[in-house]
Amino acid sequence: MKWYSKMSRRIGNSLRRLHLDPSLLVVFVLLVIVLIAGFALSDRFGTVRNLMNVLEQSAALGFVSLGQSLVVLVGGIDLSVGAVVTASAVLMAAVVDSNPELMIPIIIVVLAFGTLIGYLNGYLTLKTGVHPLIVTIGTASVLNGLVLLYTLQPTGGVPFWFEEFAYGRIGPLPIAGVIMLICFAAVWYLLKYTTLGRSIYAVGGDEEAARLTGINSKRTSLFAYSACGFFVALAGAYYVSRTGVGDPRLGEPITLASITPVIVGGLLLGGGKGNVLGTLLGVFLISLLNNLLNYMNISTFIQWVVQGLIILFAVSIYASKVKKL
Amino acid sequence: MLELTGITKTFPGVNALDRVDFEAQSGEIHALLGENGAGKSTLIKVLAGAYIPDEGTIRYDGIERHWASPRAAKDAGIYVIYQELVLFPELSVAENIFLGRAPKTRFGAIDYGKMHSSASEVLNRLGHNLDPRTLVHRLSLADQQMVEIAKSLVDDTKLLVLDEPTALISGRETELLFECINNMRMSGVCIIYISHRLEEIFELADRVTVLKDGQKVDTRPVSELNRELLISLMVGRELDDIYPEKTLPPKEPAPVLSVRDLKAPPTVKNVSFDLHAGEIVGMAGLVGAGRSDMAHAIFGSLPRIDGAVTLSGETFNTPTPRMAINRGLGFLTEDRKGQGLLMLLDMASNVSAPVLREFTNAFGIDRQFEIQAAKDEIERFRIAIPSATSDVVHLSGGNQQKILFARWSRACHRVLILDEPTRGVDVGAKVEIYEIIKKLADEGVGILVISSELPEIIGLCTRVLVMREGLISGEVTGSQISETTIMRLATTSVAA
Amino acid sequence: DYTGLPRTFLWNPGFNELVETSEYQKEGPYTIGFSNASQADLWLVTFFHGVQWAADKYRGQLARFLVTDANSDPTKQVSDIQDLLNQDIDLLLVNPATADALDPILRRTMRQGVPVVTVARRVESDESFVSFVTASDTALARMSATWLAETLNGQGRIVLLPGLAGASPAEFRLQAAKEVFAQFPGIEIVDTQYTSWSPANGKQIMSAIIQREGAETIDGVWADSGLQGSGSVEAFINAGVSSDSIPPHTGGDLNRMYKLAHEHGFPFCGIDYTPSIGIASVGLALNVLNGAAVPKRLDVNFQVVISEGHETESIKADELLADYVALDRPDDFIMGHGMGATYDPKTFSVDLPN
Amino acid sequence: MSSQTIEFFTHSYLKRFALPLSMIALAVLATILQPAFLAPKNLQDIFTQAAPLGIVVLGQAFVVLVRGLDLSVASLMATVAVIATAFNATSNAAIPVIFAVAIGFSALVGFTNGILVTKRNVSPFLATLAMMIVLQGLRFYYTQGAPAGSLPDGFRFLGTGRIGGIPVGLIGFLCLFTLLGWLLHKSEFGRKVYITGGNPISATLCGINSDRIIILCYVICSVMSGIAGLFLVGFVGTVDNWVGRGYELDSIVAVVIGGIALSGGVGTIWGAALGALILVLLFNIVIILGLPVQAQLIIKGVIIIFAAAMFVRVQKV
Ligand SMILES: Nc1ncnc2c1ncn2[C@@H]1O[C@H](COP(=O)(O)OP(=O)(O)OP(=O)(O)O)[C@@H](O)[C@H]1O
Ligand SMILES: Nc1ncnc2c1ncn2[C@@H]1O[C@H](COP(=O)(O)OP(=O)(O)OP(=O)(O)O)[C@@H](O)[C@H]1O
Ligand SMILES: [Mg+2]
Ligand SMILES: [Mg+2]
Repeated sequence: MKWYSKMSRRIGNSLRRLHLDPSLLVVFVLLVIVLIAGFALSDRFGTVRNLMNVLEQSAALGFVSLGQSLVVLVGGIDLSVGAVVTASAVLMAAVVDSNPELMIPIIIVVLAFGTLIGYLNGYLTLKTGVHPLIVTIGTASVLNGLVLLYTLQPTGGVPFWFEEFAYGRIGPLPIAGVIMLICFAAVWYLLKYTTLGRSIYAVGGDEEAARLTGINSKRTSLFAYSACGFFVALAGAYYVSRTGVGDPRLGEPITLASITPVIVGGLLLGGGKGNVLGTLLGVFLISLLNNLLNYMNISTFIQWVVQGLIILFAVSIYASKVKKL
Repeated sequence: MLELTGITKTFPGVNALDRVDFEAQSGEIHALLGENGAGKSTLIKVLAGAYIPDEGTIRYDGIERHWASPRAAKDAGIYVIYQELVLFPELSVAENIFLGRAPKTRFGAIDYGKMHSSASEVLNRLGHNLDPRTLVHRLSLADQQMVEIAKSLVDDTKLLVLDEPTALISGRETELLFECINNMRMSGVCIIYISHRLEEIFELADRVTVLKDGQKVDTRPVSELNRELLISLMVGRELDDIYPEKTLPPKEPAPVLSVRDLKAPPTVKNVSFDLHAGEIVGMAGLVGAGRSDMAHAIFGSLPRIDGAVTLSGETFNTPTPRMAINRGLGFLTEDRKGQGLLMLLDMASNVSAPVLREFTNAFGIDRQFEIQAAKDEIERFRIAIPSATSDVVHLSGGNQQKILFARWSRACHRVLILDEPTRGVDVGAKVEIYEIIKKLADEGVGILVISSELPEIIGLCTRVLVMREGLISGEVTGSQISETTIMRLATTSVAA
Repeated sequence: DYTGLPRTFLWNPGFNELVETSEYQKEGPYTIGFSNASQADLWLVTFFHGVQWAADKYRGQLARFLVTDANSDPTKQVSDIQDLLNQDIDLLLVNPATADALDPILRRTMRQGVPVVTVARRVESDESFVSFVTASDTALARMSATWLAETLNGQGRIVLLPGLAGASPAEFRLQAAKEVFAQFPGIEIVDTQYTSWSPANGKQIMSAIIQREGAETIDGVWADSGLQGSGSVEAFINAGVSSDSIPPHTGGDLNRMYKLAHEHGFPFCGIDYTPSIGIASVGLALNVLNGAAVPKRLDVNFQVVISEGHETESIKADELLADYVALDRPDDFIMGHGMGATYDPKTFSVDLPN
Repeated sequence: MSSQTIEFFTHSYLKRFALPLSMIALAVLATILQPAFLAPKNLQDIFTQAAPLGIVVLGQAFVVLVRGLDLSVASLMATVAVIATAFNATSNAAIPVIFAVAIGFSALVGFTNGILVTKRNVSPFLATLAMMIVLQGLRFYYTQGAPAGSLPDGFRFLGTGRIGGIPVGLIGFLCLFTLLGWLLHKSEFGRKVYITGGNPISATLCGINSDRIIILCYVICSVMSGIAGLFLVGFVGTVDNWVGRGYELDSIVAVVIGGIALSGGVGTIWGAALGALILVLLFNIVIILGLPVQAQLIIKGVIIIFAAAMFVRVQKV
């Protein structure tokens, strides 16, 4: 234990000198380990085809985790993402089913809908002062109820061409994966090079201080929550194109799953620290791990254990704050 | 320039400001004085748009203003350096300085290159060399304060407010700061300056406004004032002698605390000293000299790589706070709110925290006993608090500090390390705290006072250790104790 | 197990075409990919064991038998299928996590020339699979509902306890049962509550209904499975209802349900949604690869278990409760597994080539 | 002086009685809507069902008080249920052994959570989420998805029995409530919990080993979950791999509704217990009113936000 702490502290110190976040390196190294293991264990893992598949498969988790990252950066958390994915998917599939010509407008409506729910989450959090964890559990419950009120079964459908969003390729590159990467790049740029982006860090770091500095912290928080809703709705649209229907139970697993890449990628619950690059690496780590475990044809149950342990390993190898006291 | 009339602001249960009038002009330094809790910071926040006043009007630049947010006031040229640092620890120095107003490239993106060079330039003007890329949480409090001050120099500021800017810095930094402030005054900026250090007021200010219990007492030119007058305006009574009389304790052969070759890098390089029962020893030094870290290392709350601490003849190499407390060593830290008080608990629980065991019987904590003990302490230290079960959040700084004195003097009878015991405490409370320190020493407690206020060290201590860059650079005793001897040891490097 | 005539096939009003599979014919040994929906409950586990058991039986024809598990998440299942395809499987056997969500990926699989056999749940469009192996939810629910209505002589207040809201088997069964009850004007449906196929939920929900309505006013309980049905029986017992006053119940699958019915003697009709469809699906899949014609829809037969003396005019027992109940097996044993008398889920294990 | 008096009333009384009052209001509402609500049988049912959740909430309260969060509670409950049945015991003599093993295992899980959170600085959210997944995997691996085995009859008594008309579950809950109430509000350890939750740095400087306190809180939470798992398996009669599913979020919601701040250091065990009771009452009311599952979800969501918001308001008064 002792050498372990010492090592990680020493690595941390040297990275700090390079202005690199050590937790980022940890995910990166784990990612490399998974890749090497993949190459060694299966001759089909390392193919371009498979890696492109993984990129395609990681799109949904990518979109949602990206949204989640923004909320986490302003010091919040969103446990309604699963419900929003579901609601936007059902909404989209239901409307388009009978009016396929409305495809493009409905995409816009769905993204607006997600943004609105995100905004509502933010608004309720700011207005009531209730912890976002609780607020979003509440909105999730309401949304799930509403969706199930509308339909208990997978419903609706989309025109075939829309499946290209989920399955289409430009050359070898999956469209969905590329869109996800573009979204990440856009958010990364926003966070790094715009005043709004820097404000997000400030608000997450210390809300009152941000206000005193002249930042409109409410508007910044609302932006983060709304943007989260936007990306989550995008994930909903992706799911519709991938499954062809609006499924009222679709989003459930992604709620907790979306937090993992965020924290593994070095963001701090509580806000103000981290980088969406880390989240992206986290998303890749989880997706590749899933893929690799599928290839190894081992029992799902063992897969769970392995996943849990790797997550723990990823976040505990580098104890993020060396306690001063 | 600025005119506040009839400003009233109440918080639940507190009337923080009561019909206060205040006025300041371009090109003047207007000092705002008052005891802790007098309402100075509240007044500042009202004029800067951070609080909306219940009543009263703000005229600024000839126009009546109703600030919607701090942003609005800032856009109008009002810049405030708040008492509690308004910094973002996870952002870099440059980003903190330029937050919300960063230089942009042609494409509207933040221009980091330009931002870093401007930040360096601003810091240089304050005589401070910091890498603008460093994350702020890696800086010492003093450096953070300098960043805070640098922020004010960037904008086109017309009204600058500084709320206790020198509480965390000392010596050379203070001088440079004063130089900057004076320059700004020359260029017509209106400056409102708050400090508990009266010397600074006389050095800097043109006029002084004194607040007391949320009401304005008076506004006068500095030239009409002297120290005694000022103090009596602030506390409403005369204070003839601030410091208690120095007495030397009977010298015992064995020190009660002895520190040998203590090393806790990077701040504490090698420290050795002795402390005897009943002694009041000062520990002086520039900010960042490593005094606080040294205290933490002795107390066991900061890991050290080498060195031995001997407490009443018992030596240990890896102490923990628990061991220190059990052997009678108490430590009152410099960060009252962050490292001292338990804001969510009542006063009695605050006092009993380090020695809960004493208050525990077979049925758990003996609440009656605990409250009784707290009552005794309230009496002993004359703490102004409604009852032993009141919250401590809303107390003034002085009373909060007294509660910590009660806690540590009750728990530890051999040695007390006091880190900045009067930081942010008003004059009235200061005097009482000096008396407490003296009384404890007379009871036989060895006391180490770490302070950045030289007058305090000089007035209080019979022996002064000076620390510089993690080393003890010297020791002065008795009549040799003076500002010049101490400052020389604190600034020049020790001969090898 | 039921050995009579293929009855649901006989009852099904639609035609069941035979699918020509010569285009999929291949030389063995084969690589088959099995994308499982989940192993989250006992039925699914038993079903999965059936698939493995059958694969073991035919292992001579198999080069590799690859398995993935989607953990009830249809979107993960899409990825799983992609991962399987990437390993060059000759045929995809899939238990879809939901009825519709896999349509696009399975259509794509078929277009790539990889035949798809779905089991337990089908997907929407016919072009997305070669054949579908199932037991009829509709027939199951119609039979049990008819039994309950006839047992009550078409008169009475009943409670419906369907499974998981939104899951297609639950919805099909509920719909079919309602069709039947609608034929009996004297039957009043007091309440319909989803139970997520959980004994605990069944018990909690029925307890609350008993409190509200009074135990004696409930004349019958239709549950689509014994998973929640057993919870309902427990709720009556807990409410102090004596054995002979427990109203008629339906619901199979779970041995505990059979045990409770056996012990307390209330009128009971259990029809297992037999997990042995998994076994049948592997056989069919090999037929596809051998180029033999297969039915578009293969309905595996189930059998009707009724407690002694409670057969009705239209619904007769294939086996009586006393003969069927497995008193020596644990409560949570799933019936109708088709793997022989020695099958024990705790110790079941096969090692398949992969 | 008078303003102080008013403040005293609005502040502490509202704070103290808001929860019980809203609970009574809920109960009155339920009775008006459906008189069967007050039937002793229904009340017995409510308490029988409330017991496992209530026990988990007691544990969760400790963790939240030290600024933590435990998402592994439900997974642990199911795992303990599986362990309990794995003995295949039929004689009641095995009950103490089963209890000891279950509690020992739970304590180990809690200890691991605590170590991860304190010594490795892992965010409680992720540490316990990963623990949830690991436990799930181990449990399924062990049972191969098919938990089997049986419980001694005594367990059914725990879950469904009554002593003098009072559900055993309720008695168990009250015992644990008293014990933990003493621990939290009267003992030295409890005071240290509040000190650590309120300001961990101050706690360290007061000689409190805050890591140890936090670890102990996780252990308490896990042990409570384990005990709750035993009660629940007794109530349901069979084990399935998902016993207690949903309790992780429900227990956190209950704790917050009950006035324990997620930022730590504030709140009482009374609040936690009342929060749990309010949640269970709410579930019972929607069921007893015969509302469909959709309405349950919607009402639950609205009430969660509303109740929590009310509490924040009251605290601010
Ligand atoms: N946010 C708040 N809520 C409640 N009371 C407050 C708040 N801010 C200040 N007060 C109270 O208002 C009074 C004035 O406080 P203020 O901070 O303005 O004093 P100050 O003169 O700046 O004191 P110091 O010298 O300690 O900084 C004090 O009694 C304080 O407790
Ligand atoms: N060489 C250094 N490397 C890194 N940090 C340093 C270094 N020197 C000083 N510091 C910073 O300064 C602090 C040491 O100052 P410390 O607080 O111990 O000094 P002090 O003399 O008590 O000053 P203060 O008046 O601020 O309390 C450390 O916490 C550290 O953050
Ligand atoms: Mg102030
Ligand atoms: Mg210091």
